[in-house]
Amino acid sequence: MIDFELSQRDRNILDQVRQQSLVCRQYARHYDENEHEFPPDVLPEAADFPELAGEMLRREEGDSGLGVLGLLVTMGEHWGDYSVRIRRPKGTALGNAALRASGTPEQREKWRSLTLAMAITEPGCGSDPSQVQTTAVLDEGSDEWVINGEKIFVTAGCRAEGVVLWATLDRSAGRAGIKSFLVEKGTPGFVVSQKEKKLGIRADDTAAYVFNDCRIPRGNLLGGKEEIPKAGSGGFKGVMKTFNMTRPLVAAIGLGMGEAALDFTREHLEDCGVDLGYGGAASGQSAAAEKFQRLEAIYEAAKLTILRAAWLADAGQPNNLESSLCKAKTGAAVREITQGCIEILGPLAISRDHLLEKWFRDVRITDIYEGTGEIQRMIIARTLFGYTRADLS
Amino acid sequence: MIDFELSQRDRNILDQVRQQSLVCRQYARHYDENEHEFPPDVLPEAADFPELAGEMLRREEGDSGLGVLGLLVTMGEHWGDYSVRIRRPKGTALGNAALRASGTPEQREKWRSLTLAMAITEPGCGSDPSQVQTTAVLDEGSDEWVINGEKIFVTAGCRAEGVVLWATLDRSAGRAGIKSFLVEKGTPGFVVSQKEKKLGIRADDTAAYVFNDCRIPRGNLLGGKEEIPKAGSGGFKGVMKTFNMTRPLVAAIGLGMGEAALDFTREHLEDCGVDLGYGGAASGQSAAAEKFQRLEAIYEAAKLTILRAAWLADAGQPNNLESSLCKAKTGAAVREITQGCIEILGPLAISRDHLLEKWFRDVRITDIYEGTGEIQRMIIARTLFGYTRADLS
Amino acid sequence: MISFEPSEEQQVVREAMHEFAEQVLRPASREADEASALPDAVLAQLHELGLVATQLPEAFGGGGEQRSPLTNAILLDELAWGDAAFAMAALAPAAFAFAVADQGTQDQQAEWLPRFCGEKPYAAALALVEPSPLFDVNRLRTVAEPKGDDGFVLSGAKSCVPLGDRAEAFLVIARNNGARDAFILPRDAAGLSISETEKNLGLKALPTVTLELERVEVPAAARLGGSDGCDVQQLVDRARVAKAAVLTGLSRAVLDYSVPYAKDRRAFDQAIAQKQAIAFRIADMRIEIDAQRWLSWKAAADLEYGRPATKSAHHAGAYAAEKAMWIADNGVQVLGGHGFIREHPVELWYRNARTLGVLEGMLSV
Amino acid sequence: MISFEPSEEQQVVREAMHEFAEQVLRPASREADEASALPDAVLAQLHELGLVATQLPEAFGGGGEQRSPLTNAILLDELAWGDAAFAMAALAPAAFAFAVADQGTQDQQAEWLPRFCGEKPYAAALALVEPSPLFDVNRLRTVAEPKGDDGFVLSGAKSCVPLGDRAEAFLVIARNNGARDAFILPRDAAGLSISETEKNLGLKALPTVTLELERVEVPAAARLGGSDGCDVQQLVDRARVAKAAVLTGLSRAVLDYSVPYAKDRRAFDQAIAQKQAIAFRIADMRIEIDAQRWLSWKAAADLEYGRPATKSAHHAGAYAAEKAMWIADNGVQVLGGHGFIREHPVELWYRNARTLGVLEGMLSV
Repeated sequence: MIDFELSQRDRNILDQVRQQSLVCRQYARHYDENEHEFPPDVLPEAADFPELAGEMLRREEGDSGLGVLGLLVTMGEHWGDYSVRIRRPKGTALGNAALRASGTPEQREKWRSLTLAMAITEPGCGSDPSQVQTTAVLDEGSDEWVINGEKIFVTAGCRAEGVVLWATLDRSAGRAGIKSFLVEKGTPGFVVSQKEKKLGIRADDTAAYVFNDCRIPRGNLLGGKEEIPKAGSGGFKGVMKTFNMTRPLVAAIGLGMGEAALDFTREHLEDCGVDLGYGGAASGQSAAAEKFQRLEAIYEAAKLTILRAAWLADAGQPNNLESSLCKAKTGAAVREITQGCIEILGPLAISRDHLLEKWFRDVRITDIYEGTGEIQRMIIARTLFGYTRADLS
Repeated sequence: MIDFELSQRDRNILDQVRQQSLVCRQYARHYDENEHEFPPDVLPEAADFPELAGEMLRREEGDSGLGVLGLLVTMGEHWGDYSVRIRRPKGTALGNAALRASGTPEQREKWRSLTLAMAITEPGCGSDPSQVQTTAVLDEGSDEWVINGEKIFVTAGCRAEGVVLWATLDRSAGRAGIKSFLVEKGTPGFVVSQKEKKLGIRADDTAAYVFNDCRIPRGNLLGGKEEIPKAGSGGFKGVMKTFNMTRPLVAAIGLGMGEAALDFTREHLEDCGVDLGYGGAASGQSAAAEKFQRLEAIYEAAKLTILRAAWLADAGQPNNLESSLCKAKTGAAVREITQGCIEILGPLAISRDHLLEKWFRDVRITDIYEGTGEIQRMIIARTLFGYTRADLS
Repeated sequence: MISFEPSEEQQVVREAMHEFAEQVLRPASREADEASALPDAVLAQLHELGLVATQLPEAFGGGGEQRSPLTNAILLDELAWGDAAFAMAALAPAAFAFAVADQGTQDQQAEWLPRFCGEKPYAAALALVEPSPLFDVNRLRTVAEPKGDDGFVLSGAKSCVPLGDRAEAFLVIARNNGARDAFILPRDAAGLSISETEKNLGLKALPTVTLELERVEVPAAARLGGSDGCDVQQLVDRARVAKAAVLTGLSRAVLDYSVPYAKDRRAFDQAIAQKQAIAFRIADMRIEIDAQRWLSWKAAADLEYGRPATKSAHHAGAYAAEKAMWIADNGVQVLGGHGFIREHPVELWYRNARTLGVLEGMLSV
Repeated sequence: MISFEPSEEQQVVREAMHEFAEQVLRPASREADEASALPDAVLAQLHELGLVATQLPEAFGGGGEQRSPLTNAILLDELAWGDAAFAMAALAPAAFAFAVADQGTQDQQAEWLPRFCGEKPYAAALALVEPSPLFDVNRLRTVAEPKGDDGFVLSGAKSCVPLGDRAEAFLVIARNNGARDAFILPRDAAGLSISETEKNLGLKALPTVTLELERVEVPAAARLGGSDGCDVQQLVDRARVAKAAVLTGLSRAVLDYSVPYAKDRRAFDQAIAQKQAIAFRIADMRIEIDAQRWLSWKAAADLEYGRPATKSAHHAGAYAAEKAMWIADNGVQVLGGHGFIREHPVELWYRNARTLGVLEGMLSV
């Protein structure tokens, strides 16, 4: 049955997330202005808030699916702040998602307590992950992989205790030669070479890595399959599959901040006595009200596309297209929403006394990481046309 | 000296054009609703209006250049109607422009009194004129060209007395093999196969031609150069050069109708008591006023880019980039302006009792003919990047 | 719970309507537009679907099915994929019938609802739009003045009234002492003059008229809901959701036509679908069609489950109007010159999108 | 006559300013933004250009050159290409000085103008913006009440006052009996409190402050233009044209950075400049930069030749604000991840474009 209303239980969970987020928000400015500091893994206020994981996992009749709820919780958390959390559980970084998706049971068991970053991008390749230049060469004598190369834009790269990185076994094999490897911090030859200074999401560290004859055990090849599949046999698709999980997540992260921007703006409009009635014609409104309502509709639209992707996953249906769709939609939506909220409120909105300008900066990453908006549109178009990579790139 | 104000003489000319246009406008709906009829070459009211050509050609100190004035006159004429004119002089169709640009002196003299259409597009090639399939084969015996092929989207193709068409001497030579030929109506083997039914500009006939072993004198090759230049030697560029003249013209045609839409909308807004003061902040306005002002600014911006291209031509400076720029800008601008005017005015605007809905339909061709917006952007981007056709297509 | 799962019945309806749209509506679309006329045969077949009657109470001859705004949104989406004017012709009477069913007095229901359940199509329409620039449903110029205790006098004008050429009754929305009310007006009411069929930019197969109300006297019983009056905003909300669904179907028609066209059409040695400028635009069409549909479903669900729907209906309607216009406009651009000629349907969708986008209150879900 | 031909002098100015922007402003831009501080050395060099003084009358120590809004638009475009915050620091005092030169009484000119013609930079600023949401120059909250015959009492607050950390005087715009007026206020006026430097999203190198005016008493002679008052809209118009010029230069900086980046950067075996999605976006940047510039020239010409300029200045300012935002946003997208890090200047331009876009009345031409 089509419905878009949450059960009371789910609403309670999200209310509690909001309560936590209001606390986190008090720290938001500090870690934005002091980007060399990491937010603590546990805030002093944590004792006041129960753990929600159990409630979330216990799904009852009438509750939404875990995927749907998870994305709503993610939105609610980021409505507070991008990086600050009441508690930051171990093992919830992007590399952990890859470990869960592609690791062998032994690997999952062994590393699940580590926070794992994900290192894909290199200085020479941005949106084209198949151009990976980092190499992994097997030293049969020592049964070790020897890694050489550079990685950039590693999210949580400083804070993480290990990294899942993409390296090629054989450059001539193209995409098929690319494998994922797990490297723990402290391994000789693995250096965090830089922490990036960024436009937004400053409390979330973004690192650059250098691997210089870095040796890791043979068992650290994620999934364990050392052979190079024939070109076009879909081996690379497995590597890419992680993205179907992370794209709606990343969209939800951005949209949570977009929602915060709308809420802030609505409050000020109401204070100014701007009528936000929805009954009349658009042209009959004040320009501020009409613009705001338009942004609100964009927000609702993006949210529904995210929920759709999550609902498909919960229902066990393929959501490759919808994952790209919600990511592309949201990446554009949050740019428009935050730019528009500032435009509506005027000079007040550019002050760092308020968080709106921070949300404007923070959300800008949404259309860039985990595949730019352009990459998502490429995936959508290929699906619509039944095209391969060779047909459209 | 930078200036954007017209001399009194030029203003007078444009005022008279407007007066004529108000008369033409009375016929606009009739020829829209009766697309099988052609507007007369001379309207009954013509006697009331002097010829303006002499005034236009006589440029005095302080007057704008002829190119600039010509485009403003074109805007003013189309502010009245796309097709109806007080007097329609012979020899003012697109093929005549090509004749003037590329014909030998003898050819220009011989055909200048004919109204010449221009036939480029074929059923299989749209925005890529180099894919011309129509052939011209020289019959050395009779000293005649034998033409075979089909042409579509020939503007004024029914009304014209002849046509300048593109045909290839040698398909294997690619763009270099393409030449322009002049074919008069009535030549055996030349058939007007169809008059298109269109969204807009319905009084302007758009024809399809079929050439079936159509024989024309050897001297009808425009410019007279029968040899095929080496690939890349710029022979095709000569053929393309006509567009640098016609693109700003076509932009001005569209924008004249866009201006009509804005004037109509402004009048109704003022009747409704909407304050169009420009002093305050955008958000402080009514939504209708703010939207209208935005469309007005888009109009002004497009107009200035057109004038810029014309001014460069008047000044004898290259305007290839600016011709594409003003065409791209205006093609998008008139879509936005007419769509937006209807949105602002609401249900009233969709009635065929008013001309706004006609302008909405008529202007839609602007971003399509004489090179789509996409083609213009390709030209602009190639210029910015210093790219050839091989680098970006 | 959040769920995008249509019921089995909704899936059946969707498939049936799609087939009908493809086999009946699409083939008749161009000719009806060129003739500016609604073919009787099409109208009869639309009536046979029983879209209105099945959702009216059994007591009045209807099918007695629970009315479902969600199902109606789904079916309008499909019908409009075939042709938006036909879809609107099918559901325009619903704006009258559903309003009476939802908000009419017992007497009003007994008098009017059976007429919609007959074998022949019964035409009736909501008359909301007015022929003034900047029309705003919140600032109506049509006025109802009480006339003693036993009636009202209606004055004003209404335009874009669908099926007005044949409608036997109109539900006229008017200002009544600061609030808004709806009044049932038979076609032959004294003082009511009905124009020739309006000539519009698009939706040309849907006959619309202008009503001039010159001190039209109606009895108190003509006021929808009787002495309590009715909730006009609810009619507007339902109409907006219906409009959003129609625009979604129209948008989808453009996409479905653009995809094979772009794959077939070649330029610069490739299919134009292989050019990012075209491919990404078509991807954006797909994105915005989903967005439109989920917004209309959200608002329909709010109506279906009796939640406040004014805001969600506003969003759905406004968003669909903007995006359908964008999609149709870009459909024309994808086809280039072929988008401008009437051999292809895209120019028709372009006109329909702009037309429907500025209309209000012609349908219901 | 329509002409886009800059005078020889304007061409010389343009080239000189471009060189200055390239050699002095651009290299100092990032550090000043990170430090949120205007480097004294840069300010001194900007002052040496004499942009304000040369355009003030000789009688008051100025260069006596005819003021040219067109030339000022051209030079602001170039300076802002180097760095918008520096460009604004250079021309912010002009908003005070030019206003006094144009609309001040003889006494006001004699008192204030010589200060702008000295060897050291003299800081003064227009105080127009107010710290309320939906700030509108037509609905000021700062009020001037007449106090007997000999003065006014000013109450209210002003924010985003440029160079306010060091300005020795402010030209405060206030409502005065329904109309608007400007009042000259020395920094040490009783009742005037000046905040710490504001922390803003962008233009961080430009120090701005908030002024709190708590019943600040000023003599009648402080009213710009004396008993006639002044035309505040003209100050706003001049500021809008200046803002449009700055946004044009900022937009051009983004384009000039994006072009070589897109040619160098490779993905899927090609330079990203060879992808239509990137190439066409960059073409659109070029289109909209021309559009911005001609609109600002048009408005500047209206001011220069004494024609009504409120409409053209509104268009120039509003259009540039929208398009510069779009261009900077797309500059970030062209660079992808590199657009998000502070190693490249594009994120700075993104912040500056959004910041400047919502500001009013900080500059003059």
